[in-house]
Amino acid sequence: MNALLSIDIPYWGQSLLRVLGGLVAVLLPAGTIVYVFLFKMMSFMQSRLGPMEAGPQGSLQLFAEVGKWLQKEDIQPTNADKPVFKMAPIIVLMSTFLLVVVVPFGPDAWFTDLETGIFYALAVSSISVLGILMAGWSSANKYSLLGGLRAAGQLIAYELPMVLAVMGVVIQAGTMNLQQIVVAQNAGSMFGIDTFGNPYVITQFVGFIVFMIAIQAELTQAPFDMPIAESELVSGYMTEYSGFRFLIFFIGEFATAGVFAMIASTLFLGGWGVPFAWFGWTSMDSVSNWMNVAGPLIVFTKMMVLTFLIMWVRFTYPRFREDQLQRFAWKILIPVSLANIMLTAVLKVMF
Amino acid sequence: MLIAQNIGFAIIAAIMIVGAIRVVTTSNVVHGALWLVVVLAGAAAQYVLLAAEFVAVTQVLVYIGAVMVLFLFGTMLTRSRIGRDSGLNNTYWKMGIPVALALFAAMAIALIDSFGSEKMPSDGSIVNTQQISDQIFGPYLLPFWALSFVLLAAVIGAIVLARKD
Amino acid sequence: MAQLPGLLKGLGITFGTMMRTFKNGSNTVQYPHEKEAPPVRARGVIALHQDNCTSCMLCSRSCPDWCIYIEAHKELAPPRREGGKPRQVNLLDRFDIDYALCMYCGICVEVCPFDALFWSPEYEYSEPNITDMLHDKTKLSEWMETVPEAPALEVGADKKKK
Amino acid sequence: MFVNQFLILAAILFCIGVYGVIARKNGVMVLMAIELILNAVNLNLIAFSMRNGSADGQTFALFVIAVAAAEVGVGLSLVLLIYRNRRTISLDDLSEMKG
Repeated sequence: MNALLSIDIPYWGQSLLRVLGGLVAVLLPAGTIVYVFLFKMMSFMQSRLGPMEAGPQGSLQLFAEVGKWLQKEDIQPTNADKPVFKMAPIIVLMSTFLLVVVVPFGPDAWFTDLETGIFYALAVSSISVLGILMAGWSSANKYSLLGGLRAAGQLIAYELPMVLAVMGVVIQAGTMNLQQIVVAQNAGSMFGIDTFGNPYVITQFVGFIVFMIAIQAELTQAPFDMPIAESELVSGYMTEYSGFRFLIFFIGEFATAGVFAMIASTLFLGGWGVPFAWFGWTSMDSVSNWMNVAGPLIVFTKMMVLTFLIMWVRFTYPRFREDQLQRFAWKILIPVSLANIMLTAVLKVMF
Repeated sequence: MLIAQNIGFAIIAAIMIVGAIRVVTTSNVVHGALWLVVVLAGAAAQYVLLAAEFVAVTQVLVYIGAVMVLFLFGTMLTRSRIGRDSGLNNTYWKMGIPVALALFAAMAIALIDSFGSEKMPSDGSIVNTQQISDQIFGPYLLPFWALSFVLLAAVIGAIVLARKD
Repeated sequence: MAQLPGLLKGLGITFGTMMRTFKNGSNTVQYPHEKEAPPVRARGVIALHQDNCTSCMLCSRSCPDWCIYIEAHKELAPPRREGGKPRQVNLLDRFDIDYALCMYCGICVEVCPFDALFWSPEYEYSEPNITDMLHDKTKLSEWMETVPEAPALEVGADKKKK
Repeated sequence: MFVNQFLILAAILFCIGVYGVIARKNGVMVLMAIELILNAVNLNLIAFSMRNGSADGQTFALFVIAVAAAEVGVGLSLVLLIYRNRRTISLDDLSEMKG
């Protein structure tokens, strides 16, 4: 195990640092996304200013909201299946925390360096479906159940194109380890020019588009927010939740948006790295140590750009009808991503 | 390190056994499915202990992410009552206990007889993902193709069966 | 694919609105700090001109929400002419409007035959306690000060009949 | 770590699964018990893969997982079909031969 920043830290210290880092890596992006995009950008796109009272420009509004939620009554429906009802939001949030574990933030600044990194990420992201189904079923409410079932159908349908879109990147990089995918992009070159490295957003553009659409659907953001459609299902599986249990769902939603954006930036935009040619690095070992500090900032910036895209789409389009939503996944996205994989594989073998 | 692994094994094994017993005794179908999730997650953890990372991740992706969601989906669509559900067991359900115990006794005797106190190779070569892919696309290519056809047939069959008309 | 130009146009509209809000500010105002003047005939609150009220109960009965409460008693007033019979007049004891119930339909103002009820554009009378939303006749009379002058009659309109 | 500890655990899970198949009437519950049995087998495969230091066991475990997914898909669609026709998923009620 490499010593972080070439300081000698004992094993338990590193573990503790990683746990704290994981908390920061989940909650900080979630808070920033909620304030910058949900509060401010959405308001500006609707020609209003959004929250302005709490703190300068309303920047402390999120804390006010959290305080409000924490002091609300914790209501549980009489007929609800109490243990399942209580577990559901925790499972959704747990999936987010498990997801952030594989995102690399720098040459040594990672939580775990799994050999099957991206595969693991796809696997744990599917755990949240369970939480949503549990929430929908245990609420003893028809709307919630319908919302949960819709969410499950949607998440299964869109997980497939997501996996397939990632497959193109994995074929091109020749590895499932996220750290090595980052290195492959930044150390690579396009047509002999290595100034920009080889971010896969260019070579895998189709995959990038499919992946972004799929994560939009995985996050149940508009236009794919059929499961929580407030005009027909009140708010789907979240209807019966209040107080801090709703807060956990809320944090889970936006933290997952941030983590998915981080994974997308790692897969397609070069992650924590800058093109290695800028500083004359050739491989992972020659990367200098300050990237451990600069890396998280670079990932954060790329994440904000991608989240801006997600939220921009969210605030622009009206929602799909349920049948359109399923047809879009099965008849357009999956064939497109399959064709992308085939093309990538053929090109990979040829060159 | 080995002690830590053994403690981890014991905890996960206990959780798995409790979960498995709850799966076959609970009186609510959805609770049964959720306990099965616990067992499957425990199995994935055991695979990690056995240095089979890829299989563990596949277990989570396929079993928890797809199969169990399908199970829950199916049960919630058909009978999703909250609370106890009578009539899940056969009238002769007590027959199952001696059968299971006898089977376990036979298997335990056989296992202890043949493996005794043999230890896992602690420095054994760890199988990595590339080896598995070499296996699948090398000697096991034909079974892999057959498996793809089985999956295709299952997909078509499931659609044909579940169609309304 | 055919929908792509429309989709991009939609994205352009939201982005354009965002940039416009950045540059020119929003279309909304930050209410407690800056206030918009309501239009002259805005339906803010209903004011009562007590002297005109004969407690005929028309407003109370026509109110869809039953939020107007009127109590009155009869008194004898001196006759108008010398030697005439003493007149009977209704004196208001209570005239309450419960603004927690009122839905601002304005039927009471329309139906009043004696010009006792008026719309005032005043709107800042929210209360922390819901029972304080019941305005009694003194409070309703205070609103009279905020009622704007009736606009001049249109050219060629009939003179108001006596 | 002993080899046997994994094998015994797998045996326990297998027997619980067998009990479930025998004792349960509900179709979905029987399918779940079959999943338990399949997982016990998988655990064995992985344990032997570790013991022998070969990738064969893991490969077969992957095959088993894929087959199990197919089995659940077909099995659940059967259960749904039965439910639609009979309004029950109790396996004992399916003994009638007429359609």
